[in-house]
Amino acid sequence: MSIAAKQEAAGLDVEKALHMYRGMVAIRAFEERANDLYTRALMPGLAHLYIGEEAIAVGVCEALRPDDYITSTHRGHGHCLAKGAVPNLMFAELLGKEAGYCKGKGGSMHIADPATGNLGANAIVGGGSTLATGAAYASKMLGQDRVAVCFFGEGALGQGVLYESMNLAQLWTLPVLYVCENNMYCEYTHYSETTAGDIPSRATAFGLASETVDGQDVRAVHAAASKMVERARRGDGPGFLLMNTYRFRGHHVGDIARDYYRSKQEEQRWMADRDPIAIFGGWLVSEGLADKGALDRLEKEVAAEMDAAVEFAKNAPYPDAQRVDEDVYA
Amino acid sequence: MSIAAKQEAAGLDVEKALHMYRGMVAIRAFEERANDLYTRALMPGLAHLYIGEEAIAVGVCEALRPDDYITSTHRGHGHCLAKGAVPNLMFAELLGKEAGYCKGKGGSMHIADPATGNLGANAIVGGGSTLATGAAYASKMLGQDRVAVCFFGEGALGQGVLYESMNLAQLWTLPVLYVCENNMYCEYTHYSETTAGDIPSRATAFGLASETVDGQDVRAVHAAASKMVERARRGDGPGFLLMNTYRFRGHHVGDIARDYYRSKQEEQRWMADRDPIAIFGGWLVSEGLADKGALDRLEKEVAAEMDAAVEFAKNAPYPDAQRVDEDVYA
Amino acid sequence: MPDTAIHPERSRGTAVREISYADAIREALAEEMRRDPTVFVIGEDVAEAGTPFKVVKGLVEEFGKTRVVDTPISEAGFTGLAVGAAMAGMRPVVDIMFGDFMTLIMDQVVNQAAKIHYMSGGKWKVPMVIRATMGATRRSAAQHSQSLHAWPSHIPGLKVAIPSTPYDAKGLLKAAIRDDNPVVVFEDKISYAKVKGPVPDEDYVIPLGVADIKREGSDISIVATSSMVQVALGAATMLEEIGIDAEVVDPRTTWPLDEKTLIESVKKTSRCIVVDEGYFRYGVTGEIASVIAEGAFYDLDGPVRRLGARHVPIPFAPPLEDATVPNERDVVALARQMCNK
Amino acid sequence: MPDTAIHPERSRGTAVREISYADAIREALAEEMRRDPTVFVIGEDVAEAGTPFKVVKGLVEEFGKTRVVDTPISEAGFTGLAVGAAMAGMRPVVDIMFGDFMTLIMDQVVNQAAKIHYMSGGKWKVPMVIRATMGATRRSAAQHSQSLHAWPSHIPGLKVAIPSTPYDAKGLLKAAIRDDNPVVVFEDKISYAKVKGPVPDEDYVIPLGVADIKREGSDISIVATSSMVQVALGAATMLEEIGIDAEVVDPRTTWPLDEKTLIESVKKTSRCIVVDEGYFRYGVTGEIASVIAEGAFYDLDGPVRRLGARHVPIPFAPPLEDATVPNERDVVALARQMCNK
Ligand SMILES: Cc1ncc(C[n+]2csc(CCOP(=O)(O)OP(=O)(O)O)c2C)c(N)n1
Ligand SMILES: Cc1ncc(C[n+]2csc(CCOP(=O)(O)OP(=O)(O)O)c2C)c(N)n1
Ligand SMILES: [Mg+2]
Ligand SMILES: [Mg+2]
Repeated sequence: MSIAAKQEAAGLDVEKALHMYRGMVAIRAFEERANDLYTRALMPGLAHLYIGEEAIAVGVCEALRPDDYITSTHRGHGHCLAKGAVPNLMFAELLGKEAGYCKGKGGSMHIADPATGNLGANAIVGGGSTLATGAAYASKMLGQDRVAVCFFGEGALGQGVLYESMNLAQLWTLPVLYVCENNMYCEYTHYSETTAGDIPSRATAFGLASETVDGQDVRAVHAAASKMVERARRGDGPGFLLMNTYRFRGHHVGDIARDYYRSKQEEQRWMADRDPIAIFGGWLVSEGLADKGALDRLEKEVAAEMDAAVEFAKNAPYPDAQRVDEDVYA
Repeated sequence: MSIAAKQEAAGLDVEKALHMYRGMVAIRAFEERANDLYTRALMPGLAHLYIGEEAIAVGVCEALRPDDYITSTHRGHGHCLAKGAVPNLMFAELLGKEAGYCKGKGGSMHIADPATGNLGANAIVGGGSTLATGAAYASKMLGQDRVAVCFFGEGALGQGVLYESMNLAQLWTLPVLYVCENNMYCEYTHYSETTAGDIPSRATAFGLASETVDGQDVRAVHAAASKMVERARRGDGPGFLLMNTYRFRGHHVGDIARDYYRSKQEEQRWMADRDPIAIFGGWLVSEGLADKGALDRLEKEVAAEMDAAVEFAKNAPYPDAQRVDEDVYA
Repeated sequence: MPDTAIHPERSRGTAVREISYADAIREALAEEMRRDPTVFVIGEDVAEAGTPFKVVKGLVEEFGKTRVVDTPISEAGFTGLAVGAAMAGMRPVVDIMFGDFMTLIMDQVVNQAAKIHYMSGGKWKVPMVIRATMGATRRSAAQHSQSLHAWPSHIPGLKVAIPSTPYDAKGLLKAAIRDDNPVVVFEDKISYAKVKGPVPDEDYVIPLGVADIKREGSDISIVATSSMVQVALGAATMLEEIGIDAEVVDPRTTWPLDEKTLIESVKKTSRCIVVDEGYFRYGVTGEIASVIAEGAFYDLDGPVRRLGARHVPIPFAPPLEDATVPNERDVVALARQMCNK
Repeated sequence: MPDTAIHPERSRGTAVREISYADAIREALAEEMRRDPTVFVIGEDVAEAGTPFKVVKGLVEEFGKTRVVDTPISEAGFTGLAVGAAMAGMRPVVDIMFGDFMTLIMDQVVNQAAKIHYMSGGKWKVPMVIRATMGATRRSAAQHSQSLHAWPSHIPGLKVAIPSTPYDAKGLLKAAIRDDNPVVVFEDKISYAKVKGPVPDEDYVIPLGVADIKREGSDISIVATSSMVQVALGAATMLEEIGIDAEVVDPRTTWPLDEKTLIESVKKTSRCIVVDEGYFRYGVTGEIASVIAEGAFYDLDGPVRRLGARHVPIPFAPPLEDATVPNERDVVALARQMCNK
C-alpha cells in the first residue's frame, strides 16, 4: 500500500498523528531557539527547557478541546504551545516585548492566554493545582463540560496543596486531570531523595482514577489522557496520570556542569533511546504512515516558522516604561 | 481465684490496666468540671471537650516514656493529662491564672509543658504535624531514642502540611507516630463531606506503616500504639494510626442545638454502647481484675482530686497586667 | 431591578432600619447572590452552621449547597480553587473563619490572585472576595485573635476593606463582590453582634477607596479603622466633655487609601492620632501616619501619633488580653496630652 | 576557641580581607556549625548544589548530608519541622530559596515559631533562623522578585535582619544563629556576588537591634536597608559633588529597631529619606518614617520622605522592572528637592 493509501485507510487518525508529530517538533524547535536566545543573552531571566518531555504536553493537549483549560509550570513552553499558543507571541514574551502574550509583564514563566484556555504558566511549584481545580469547579457550576488539566513536575508532589486540591476534586467530582511529569529531578536533586512511598497511590488514596504512562510515547500518553479527559467530561470525576519522562537538558539553560547530580551516561541513554520525537517518527515511518522525507520537510517548515517567530520577537519593541503601572487592577 | 490472686497472676499488666482506667476516668472528670466552669462563665474562651475519646490519649500515652514528645490540638486536655500534666496547673491555665502551665498566656488550646514532653496543644488544625515531625528529627539527630506522637482530628486530613510531614518522616525514617482521631465531625460537618477516598491510604501512599483501631477500646489502642512506638523507637520509621471514635458532646461547650448536623439517637447510641470507660471497666470486672467497688472508689478519689484542683485554680490570682510584655522574646 | 445607589458618604437619614453588622453582611451576600448567579460562598461550616459566628446563617436555605459550599479544613486549597473559579467565570466569596488563617493562604492570595491580572498583561481577571475576621478580646488566645490586614494591604493587586459599621459592611462587601479584582474584607468579630446601625432598604454600594468622616470635629483628627472606630467615637464623646472637639475619620479601605480626605482632616485640625487594632509595628498605622505626616506636615502642631495592638502575641488571660488592644482611655489620654488639656 | 567579639559598629580597620556577601554568609554558617553541633542547614538543593545561588556551596563536604539537608519542595513542611526540631534541642537554619515563598510558611513562622515561647509562658524556646532572599532586577518576574520583609517585621516574637554588606551579613547571621528566638534573615540576591567588603578573620557577632551609620553626613539622613544601602551610598557620592553632605544610616534589623540611632541622625541633619526595596505601601518605610517623624518632629525641616518599590507586581520586561525599584537617581532627585539644591 502506498503511504497515501495507508494514510487514507487510517483516516482521521493520521491527521491527528501528524499533528502530534508536528507539535512535538515545534516544541523542540522552539526550545532550541530559546536556548540560543538565552545563551546569546537576548533572553532575560531563566529558561527552563521542555526538551525530552514533548510527548506529554502534545499527547495530553491533543485530547483537549480549545475551550478546555490548562495550568502549566516554570517549564511551561511546551504546554502553552501544545494548547495552541503561537510562537511569535511566545518568543516576544520570552524577550519581554510589548507584543508578547503578557505584554512583556510575565516572561517565560508566566505565559497565559484566555483564548487558548491557558490559565497560565506558574512559577510557584504546585501553584497551578488549585487553579485548575477551580476552573473545573467553575465549568461544573456553569453547566459547561470543559475539562481542566493541571501539568506539574514531580517536585510538586512535595506541596501539600496538591493533596488538598485532589481531595476537593474528588469530593465534588470535578472535571480535572492532574498530570505529573516525573522527569526524575527537582532542580538538582533526584526524586527518590524527595519522594517517599509510591506516586500513584498519592492520588488513589484520595479516590482518584490513576494510570502510569510511558511519557516518551506520545501514543500512550494520548490514549491515557483521552480516556481520563472523556471520563472527566462525562462527569465521572478527576484523574491522575503519572508520566515517566526525562529532562534532556539542565534544570535551566545555565545549568551546565551537571555531573554532581546525574551522569552523562544517563543523559545519553535517554537521548539515544528514549527521544519522544524519534520514537514517534520511527513508528510513523515503520507503520508506513509517513516517509522520512515528509517528516524532514515538516521539520524544515517548522524551523522556518520558528525562525520567523524569533525574528518577529527580536524586532518587536519593549514596552514603554510608563506601562509599568497598567494592569495592576482590572 | 480472688481478685488479688488474679491481679498477682496478671502481674504488671494489671497495674498498667488500672493506671489506664484511672487515666480515662481522670480525663472524664476533668472535662466535666471544665464544662461546669465554662457554663458558669468562669472559664474564658472556648472549651472543646474530649469526652468519649479518652481511650485514645490514654492508650497511646501509656505506650510512651516521660521523655517522649506529643503534640496536641484544640481538643487537647485529654492528651495533656495522659502525658502527665497535673490537673491543678491545667485548670489554672484554663481559667487564665498566673499559676497555670503557661502563666495564663496560653489557655485551654495551648497547654504546653517541657517537663512532660508536651510540645503544646495547638489551635491551628494540623499545626502539630510538623512540630512532632521536627521533634522526632531532633531526637534522631541527637542520637536519642525519643519518639514523638502527633495527635490530630480527622479534620487535619484537610491540611496539606500533614502530607508534607508524612513524606519527610518516611524519607528520613523519623520516630514519629501520627494518630488520627476520627470522631466523625469537623465542627459541624460530617467527615464524609470533607474526606474523599480512604484515610489509611493517605498514609500508606507515603510508605508509612498504618493500622486502623477501635478508638473506644483502650486495650486495642494501647496494643497498636505500643507496636508502632516500639517500631519507631527501634529506628524503623514513622507510623499512622486511624482511631475510630466519637465526640460525645458538642464541638465546644456552647454547641448545644446539634440536630442540624447529627441526631440525638446517634449520640445516644455511642454513649450507651461505646463509652470507652464503661467498656474497659466492664472488661476489668468481667476478667476479675478489679471489682466494681474498687472502680467506684477510684472514681471518687479522682473526683476529689479534681475538685481540689478546681478550687486551686479558682483561688489562684490572675497575672498582673504588666506581665503581658514578658516572654515575647527568650 | 432598580439601579444601585452609589453612596460614597455615610448614610444620613435615608436609613430606617437598625440592623447588626452580621446581618448587614448576610444581606449583602444574599442580595449579590440573587443579583448574580456566579456569586457563591465557600468555606468551612458555611452551610447549615452558617459559620461559628452565624454570620451567613440562612443562605444555604435560599441558595442551596452548590452555592453555599462547605469545605474540608483546606484553606489554601479552597482559596486557590476560588482563584481558578474566578478566572473561569465565577465570583467566589471565600470565608476564612479566623483571620489568623490568612497565614495559610498567602500564597494563593499574594502570589496568585494578586498578580494574575498583571502577569497576564491584563488578560485574566480574578474577581473574588476573601472575607476574613479580625479582632481580639474574645479570649481566643494567640492563634485566633489577630488582625492581619496590614499584610494584604502591602501587596499590589489586592484591595482591602475593613468596615466598622453595618452600613459600611454592607456597602463595601457589595462593592467588593462586584469588583473585578481580588478584595480582602476584614470583619471585626466583636462587632458582628455588638455593633448595630442604620442600613437603608434599597440596594447601594460604597466605592472602595472613599474614607468617611464618622464625626466632625475641629481640634484633633482620630483616624480609626474597624473596631477602633467605635473606640474613637467613644473617646470623642469623653473628649467633648473636657472641651476637645475630635474628628473621627474612617478610611474604610486601607487600599485604595483615600489620602485626600485624611490629609484634609488633619490640615483642618492640625493634630492626628491613628488607631488600629493590628499589631503596632510595621502595621497599618505606620503607612497612614506617614501619608498624613507627608501631606499635612506644615499644618501639624506636633507629630502624628499612633496606637495599635501591643507588640506581643495575644495572651489568653483576660487582664493580659485587655492590655493589648487600644481602648477609649488610651485615646483620651493621648488626645489630652496632644491638646495640652 | 577565642571569645567572640561583639561589634555593634561597622568594622573599621580591623578587617584585612575583602570577601563577597555570599562568602560571608557561607563563613558564618560554617563557623557556627563548627562551634555548635546542633546547628544544621535545611532546605531545597542546599547540599551538593549549595542552592541555586551557590551561597552554601561546600558546606555539605565539611558537614555531611545529615547537617546540610536537602528537602522536597515542601516549604511549610520543612519549616515547621525546623520549629519542632528547635524546640527539641536543635538550632536549625532554614533556607527559603526565594523570599516570595515566605507566603508558604507564614503559618509555621507566625502562628507557631513566633508565638510558642509566649503561649507556653516562656517554657519552650524556638532558636531557629530562616534565611530567605529578597530583591528584584534579576528579570525573575512577579513570583521570584519580592522583598517581603515587612510581613515578619509586623509580628511580635520574630526578629528580622536585612544585612547590606558582607560584614553585616556575617555578623548578623552569627548572632541570629546564637539567638534563642526565631530570626528571619533576608539576603539580597543581587548582593551575593556583587557586593564585596572587608570582613575580619576573627569570630564576631553583631547584636540584633543596632543600626550602623554607613556614611556620616550633616545635611540629610538617608535611612536605607539591604540593597538600598548601596544605592544610598552611590547617591551620597553624587550628592557630595553638588554640595550635599548625606548621612547613610542602615538599621540592619527591622526588629528590634534601633530607634535611637535613627532619630539622632535626623535630629542632626533635620531631613530624612527612608528607602527600602519592599513594596512601598504598608511596608518598612512607613514604620521607620513614623518612628523618625515622631522622635525628631521638632527638628525636621520638612516631612520625612519615603522611597520603595512601586505599587505593582514586579514585571518581567527589563525596562518595566527597572522602573519598579528605587535607584540612585531617584534618591538624588529627592534629596536635592528636599535640600533646595
Ligand atoms: C514553591 C516553590 N518552591 C521552590 C521553587 C524553586 N524551584 C523552581 S523549579 C524547582 C524544581 C521543580 O521540580 P519539578 O516540579 O520536578 O519540575 P521540573 O523542573 O523537573 O520540570 C524548584 C525547587 C519554586 N519555584 N516554587
Ligand atoms: C487551620 C484551621 N482551620 C480552621 C480552624 C477552626 N476549627 C477549629 S476546630 C475545627 C474542626 C476540627 O475538626 P477535627 O480536626 O476533626 O478535630 P475535632 O474537633 O473533631 O477533635 C475547625 C475547623 C482551625 N482552628 N485551624
Ligand atoms: Mg522534575
Ligand atoms: Mg473530628
